[in-house]
Amino acid sequence: MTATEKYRNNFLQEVIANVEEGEWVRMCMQCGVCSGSCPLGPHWEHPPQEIFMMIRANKRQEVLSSSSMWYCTSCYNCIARCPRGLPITHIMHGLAHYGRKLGVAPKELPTIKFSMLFWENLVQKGRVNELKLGLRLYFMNGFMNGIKTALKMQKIGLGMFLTKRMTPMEMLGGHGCKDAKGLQAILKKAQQIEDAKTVKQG
Amino acid sequence: MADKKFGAYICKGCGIGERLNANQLASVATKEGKMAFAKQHDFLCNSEGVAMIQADINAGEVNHLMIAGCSKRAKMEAFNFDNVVMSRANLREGVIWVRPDTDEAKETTQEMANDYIRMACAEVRYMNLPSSSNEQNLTGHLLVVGGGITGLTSALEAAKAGYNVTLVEKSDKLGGVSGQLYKRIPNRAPFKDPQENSVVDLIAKVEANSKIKVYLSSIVAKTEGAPGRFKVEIAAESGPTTTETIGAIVQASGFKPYDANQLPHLGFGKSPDVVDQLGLELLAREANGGAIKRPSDGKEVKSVVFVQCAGQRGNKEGYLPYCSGHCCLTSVKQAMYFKDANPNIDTAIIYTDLRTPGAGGEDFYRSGQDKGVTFTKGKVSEVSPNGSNLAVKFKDLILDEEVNLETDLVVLATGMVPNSGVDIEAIPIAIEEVEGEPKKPVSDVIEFPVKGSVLNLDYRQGADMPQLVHGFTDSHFICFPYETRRTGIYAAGPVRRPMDGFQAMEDATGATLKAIQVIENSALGRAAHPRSGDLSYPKFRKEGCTQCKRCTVECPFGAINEDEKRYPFFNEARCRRCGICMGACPVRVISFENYSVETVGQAIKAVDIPDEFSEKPRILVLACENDAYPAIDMAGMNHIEYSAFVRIIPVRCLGSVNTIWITDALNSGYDGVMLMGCRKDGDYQCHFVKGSELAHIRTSKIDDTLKGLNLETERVQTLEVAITDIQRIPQLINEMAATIEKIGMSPFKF
Amino acid sequence: MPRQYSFYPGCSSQKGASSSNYQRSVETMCSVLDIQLNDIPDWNCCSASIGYSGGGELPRIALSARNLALSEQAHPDQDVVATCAACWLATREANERLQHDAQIMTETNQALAEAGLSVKANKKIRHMVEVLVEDIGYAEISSKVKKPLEGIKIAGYVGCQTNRPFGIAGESFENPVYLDNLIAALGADPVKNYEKKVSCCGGALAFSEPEKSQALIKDILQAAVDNGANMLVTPCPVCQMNTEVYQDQINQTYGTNFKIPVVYYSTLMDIAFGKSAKEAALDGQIIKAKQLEDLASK
Amino acid sequence: MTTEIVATNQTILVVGGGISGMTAAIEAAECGKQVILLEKNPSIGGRVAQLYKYFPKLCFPTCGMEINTRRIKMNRNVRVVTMAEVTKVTGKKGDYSVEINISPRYVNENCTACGDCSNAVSGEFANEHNYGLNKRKGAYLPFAMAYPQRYVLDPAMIGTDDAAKAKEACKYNAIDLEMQAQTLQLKVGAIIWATGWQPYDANKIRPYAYDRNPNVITSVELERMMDPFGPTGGKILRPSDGKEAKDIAFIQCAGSRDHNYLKHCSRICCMASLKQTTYLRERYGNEGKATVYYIDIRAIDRFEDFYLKVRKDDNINFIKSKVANITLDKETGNPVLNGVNTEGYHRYSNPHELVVLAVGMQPSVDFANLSIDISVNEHGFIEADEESGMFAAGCAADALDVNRAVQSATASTLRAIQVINQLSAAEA
Repeated sequence: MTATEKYRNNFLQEVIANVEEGEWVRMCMQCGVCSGSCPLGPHWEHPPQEIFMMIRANKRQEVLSSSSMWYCTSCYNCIARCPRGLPITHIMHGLAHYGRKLGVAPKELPTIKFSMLFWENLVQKGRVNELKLGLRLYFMNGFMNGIKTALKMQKIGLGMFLTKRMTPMEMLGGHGCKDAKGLQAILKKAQQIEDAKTVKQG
Repeated sequence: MADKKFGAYICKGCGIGERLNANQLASVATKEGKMAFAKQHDFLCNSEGVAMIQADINAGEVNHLMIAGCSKRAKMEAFNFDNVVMSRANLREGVIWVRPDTDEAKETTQEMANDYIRMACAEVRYMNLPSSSNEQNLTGHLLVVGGGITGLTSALEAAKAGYNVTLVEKSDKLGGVSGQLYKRIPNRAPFKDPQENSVVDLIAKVEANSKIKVYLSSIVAKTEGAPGRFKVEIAAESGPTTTETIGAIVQASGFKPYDANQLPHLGFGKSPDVVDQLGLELLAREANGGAIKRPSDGKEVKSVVFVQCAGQRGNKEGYLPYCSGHCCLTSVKQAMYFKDANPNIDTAIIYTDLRTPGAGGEDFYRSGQDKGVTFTKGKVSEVSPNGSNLAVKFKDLILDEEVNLETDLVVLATGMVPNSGVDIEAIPIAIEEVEGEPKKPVSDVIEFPVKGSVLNLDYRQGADMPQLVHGFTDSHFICFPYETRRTGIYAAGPVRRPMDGFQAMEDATGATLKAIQVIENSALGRAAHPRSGDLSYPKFRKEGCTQCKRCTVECPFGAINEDEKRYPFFNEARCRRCGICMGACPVRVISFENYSVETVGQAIKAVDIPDEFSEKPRILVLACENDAYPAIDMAGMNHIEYSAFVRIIPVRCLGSVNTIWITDALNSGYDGVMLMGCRKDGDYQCHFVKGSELAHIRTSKIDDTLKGLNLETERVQTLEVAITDIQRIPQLINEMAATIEKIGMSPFKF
Repeated sequence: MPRQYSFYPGCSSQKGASSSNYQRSVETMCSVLDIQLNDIPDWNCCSASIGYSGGGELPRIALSARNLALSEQAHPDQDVVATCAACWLATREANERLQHDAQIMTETNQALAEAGLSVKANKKIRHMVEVLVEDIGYAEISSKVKKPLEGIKIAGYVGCQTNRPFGIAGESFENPVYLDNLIAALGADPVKNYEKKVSCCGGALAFSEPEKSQALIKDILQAAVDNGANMLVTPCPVCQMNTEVYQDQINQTYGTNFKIPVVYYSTLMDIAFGKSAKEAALDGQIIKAKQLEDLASK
Repeated sequence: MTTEIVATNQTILVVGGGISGMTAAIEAAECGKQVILLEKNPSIGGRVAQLYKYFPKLCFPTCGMEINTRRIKMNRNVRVVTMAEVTKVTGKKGDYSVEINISPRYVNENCTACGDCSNAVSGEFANEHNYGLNKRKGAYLPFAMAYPQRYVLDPAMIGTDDAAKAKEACKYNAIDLEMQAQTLQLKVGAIIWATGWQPYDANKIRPYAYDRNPNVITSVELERMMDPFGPTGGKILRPSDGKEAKDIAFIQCAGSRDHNYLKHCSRICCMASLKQTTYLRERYGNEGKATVYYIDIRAIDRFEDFYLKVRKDDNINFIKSKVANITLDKETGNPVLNGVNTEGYHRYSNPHELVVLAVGMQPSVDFANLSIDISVNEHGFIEADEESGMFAAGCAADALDVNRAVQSATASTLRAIQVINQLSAAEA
């Protein structure tokens, strides 16, 4: 980034326009209570308050490609404690989504994959199919890893089967909404509206 | 006043009657104390007891009262009689509450009480009712020096209260620095946007007000006299001078902006696009709500960086060590100038601590963020021209990295430098007589106006008010912000302490109240704070005076001038009645009618001194009535015991202690003397500023006297105590008693 | 006349799904408390708090909006009740955005129109616990107790999403006490000031970041054991699953030997109400709640 | 017995007997004006009477208090009415009618403060002067410097044997158990509201566990602990085990600058904590250790000197961070502070022996809920109003330090006097 771009509001403006609850980013006063309250905080390369500062410093690439937001467990501690009332959880989800959408989010992050699987899974039938989701999750890092994970998870899987909290019937069809088509139409439309609002960059 | 009629009233309430032999006290009062009568009462402070005393006064039975009972700090309202003088013997907090209720203690406790009766009787015998100096006259007229927002406010507020005002402004127009602002920090909810600059209306109101007379392009060339009767010479640049009689003065001489040329590393002077906050106000006024253009090439500013604490909050050479308080809010306001005109302009404020205190401050900060101003915690090391732009080098303390950024314009948040006039402590006025020449009064020696002076006071101690720290003429007292060391002259606004315009207006209003107050009180001969209402003032015997100048030099309030014959000239209304001059006088010619070398000296002598072999030493304590004495009182209230051999006398200020009292005490057989005053260093707590310090200096010389008398130096101690030393003072007393026991009784007992 | 609510079961409560046991125990509980839950017809997934990678703001709101629309059609006068914390939270968040943001309301209805639906978002979205605490009350609950859970020490693990950002009315984020009160109302002994009461179990990240999440889960279990708890009780399917099913793996990783049952409040209540182990869905426990089974068989 | 109070539209009413109210009252009286000073507590002095030291001089509030009380005692223009509260104000600038309620003190002006009643009774009650950190007798003098120097009977004691014993013990017929609450109507020309502030209720700041961890205390409580006549005899003792605390954490903005609690900055807390860090050196010399967790250190104007002085002390550390939460180390009973130092992102989990919450300033009176026509901003502070004859002094106007509160009080005095003078000018 050139000296003339530093601390310019371009990226902040972009975040305000395109990211869920993005307009709140400017209100952060760098107290760090969010960073201190995050259960997976120690795994964050850049904690929320720092991400807000980076946005204001115009560090577009570093922010959107950061793995940090993907460690949000949605525990809402940050929201509960933020003295300025920033909806931090949502901003993190929003930044994650935006980075993924622009294709700059880190590719190999398990949570991104899982999150995508989850979404696709629900879009398909309108309801989540836990077994398929689970299995696809195990195999998302390739077949061998999948077997490993599956074996590792075998005991749990067994337990779930035995307590009827997971059933092989799910493999054949399983649950879903009757009007999955209608749901998909709704989601398609919603997506269109959102895309139309997105301010193109660069 | 008619001839003195002495009467004693002895209260037997609160256990005094049970613990002490009241009849004995009464006979001490009449026989030794020379009281015409001594009435005993079971409950003197109740309405019936007070009525009895008042009846005696009305009947002309008594006009000099000795009341024995509780401390003089207790029941003040009850024992508050007009046109009489009164002394009080402290038998409750001072005797029975600090002594054990045992048979062995009975004798010494009674002796203690008897002595306090003797002392109070002696004191009242030598007291007189303060008589008027006939110096007072009422001049309900204020002088306001300075026509900035502070002076304008002071003038208007005084006029609103019905007083006439003369306002002197050295420049050719009113408004001062505030007048140059485009807009102001808001002082009303919701504290969201910059506020219209109301100084214009203020000026209009002042000019329209018939009670206010304005002198432009003029200075105060000479100020002599005292509250209620200042004579002030106002000199116009154009030549003519006018003299006005003034009651009190508000010094609103304001500040000048710090000279940013001292900050070349921040680019000032190197590029016209580096401005200070006042410079930006100018650009904003030119833009008048439109696009702000940068000085160098008139290009519309698209990005601006504010550098906080520029040349401030540092011990670097040439830096101001303090924080100017308003600059954070001012930068938020100025960033809004840009954002309100065009939200796409990039505005960054680089700060180390964002100081926007209070309700309004925090709201305004939040509003700044809401408008998209970027706040960055960082330290700027360099600003330098880079082509047509400016390069700002700083460390971002949050992102923990060195940053180089380019911007169109840089605003340096520099500080305030007070216009306090001359530093009288730095340049003491030399008035030592030249060989052969006749002695001259100060005013003949000094050329008025004194270069750089604001007030040009014709005062023995210098032409302006003493400064406190960093050149500000602030009060040192947290609970008394307007206590300047020149009675009747009150500093207000940034000359007193760094502050923004609205604080300055508040400050001006407060200072104006104090000015009005001093006018009202000096007209009645009443003292100003802290001895508010005291009618006594120094009387001095010219015949005895050796013109040693100690009183004129040592008065903390510059109250005493020297007349044409070099004799001290006491200005009643400038005097704070502390008695420091009385303590200073080596020939003891200065006294107050109700507080004198005699009233205390005789009380000291009145104490009954047992002989050398009685094993009953006597220790004299002279205690500051403002801090030490209340502490001793509270020791009593908490029933903390101390030696029965101590005799305590409250004094107005330790500085009023004349060393003769100490030598007399030693000569008359006291075994020890303790002087208890307030803290005296830079954080002094002496209500008369220098009293405690001076007392320490004076008594430091007492050692020679002691050696001369062949006495151990331990026998005299000068101590710093605080009003909270409720446990420590009894300890100190008991330690002194132990010391006496160790070194033995004084040989000077007759 | 039973209390009626429009019910949003959520994916994991379906037959053969991970919290089907929760669903069963709730049904039993409701029969005792005379609560009638009317399923939202053809409800869909809410995308919980993990769908955000694929789904943006509006699509995610649209998901919940569809459920609300269907609820408004089928049970116009009934508040929506969810048993799953994530379902409740997602639906309530959507509801509030719709209520407070006119633009989102219009856009959402544009989307819903594709399936001939429209939403008003004019009803409360409530967690089953709110129904118990606010509509029923502890007093009535304890009045239904037939077998007090005497001598059982229970750590009330509230977790995150039933507690933040909305929480149960009158409770604090840092130390909510409604589970403790409920436990006490059933005659059991709640762990006072259970340190990990509102700590995060990793939520959905238990799948994608097992090691990191299990570290959190370990602390939650450890604190309960240290406080002498015989079991945990929770109002959230994700909390329940995470704290129960990974105990073996945690024991392997950390050399601990946790084997502490984690039950739903509804299961707990059913047993206290004198219902059978089956009705209370105790058979759904991977780690058997022995004390409760014994009590049930008495 | 009923209180007789003379007041006219030439009278200035000052509500609140803290440093601001005392200043406003005495400054007006020393200008020759008639003043009534109302105080809801049994004695004047307010919050400053509960402070150990002032910043930045580290001098003692009782020192200035002594001067001010003396000025009031000697000045017949001031009438002090304690245990009194304003319930209603009607009328306009220059002509207000005020309704005040006076609670019974059960001790009349015969009291000599001899203390016999206190010695006679045994029942004890929470000592409000020490924020409830210890107990006091049911018949008591609130504190040694208390003015009026007159004892009080705790209303909860009335009707008990103790009450009878107290009456029995008083030789001066000063105890009147029949005393009733009374309502008075006053006519005044101007009103100065000096109702001051109260510490924000730390129980509401749940993440800091004040309600659960005894070793988390408030800044105002620490002031009382430092008083040699306070609840701990001047020692800094941990409530949990009575051990001396030598490693103390100070948490800034505890309840301030936070939309969950008080949105405004309380201004004094930074300086108050800086002041309190010096208490450690005062008590423990080199063994004391303080850590200040802050967002911004707001040591404005000349206070900067004090900040720099404290900064120089190696035993005092500063961490830019709003502490996330406080957990408990069960072995030591130490509170553990968790959070992130945002200057470069450093996580911490720091145990300290004691935590002091620098609690915020909340206006004492909720004017919004009084039937008084006065404009108050969203933070509860009174807004200036040109048209009104009612003025705010001190912390009723904004969060202010003592020095600024006194300035504000002095300014409001002039405004009140203007009303009175304009009135008499018009009547003349």
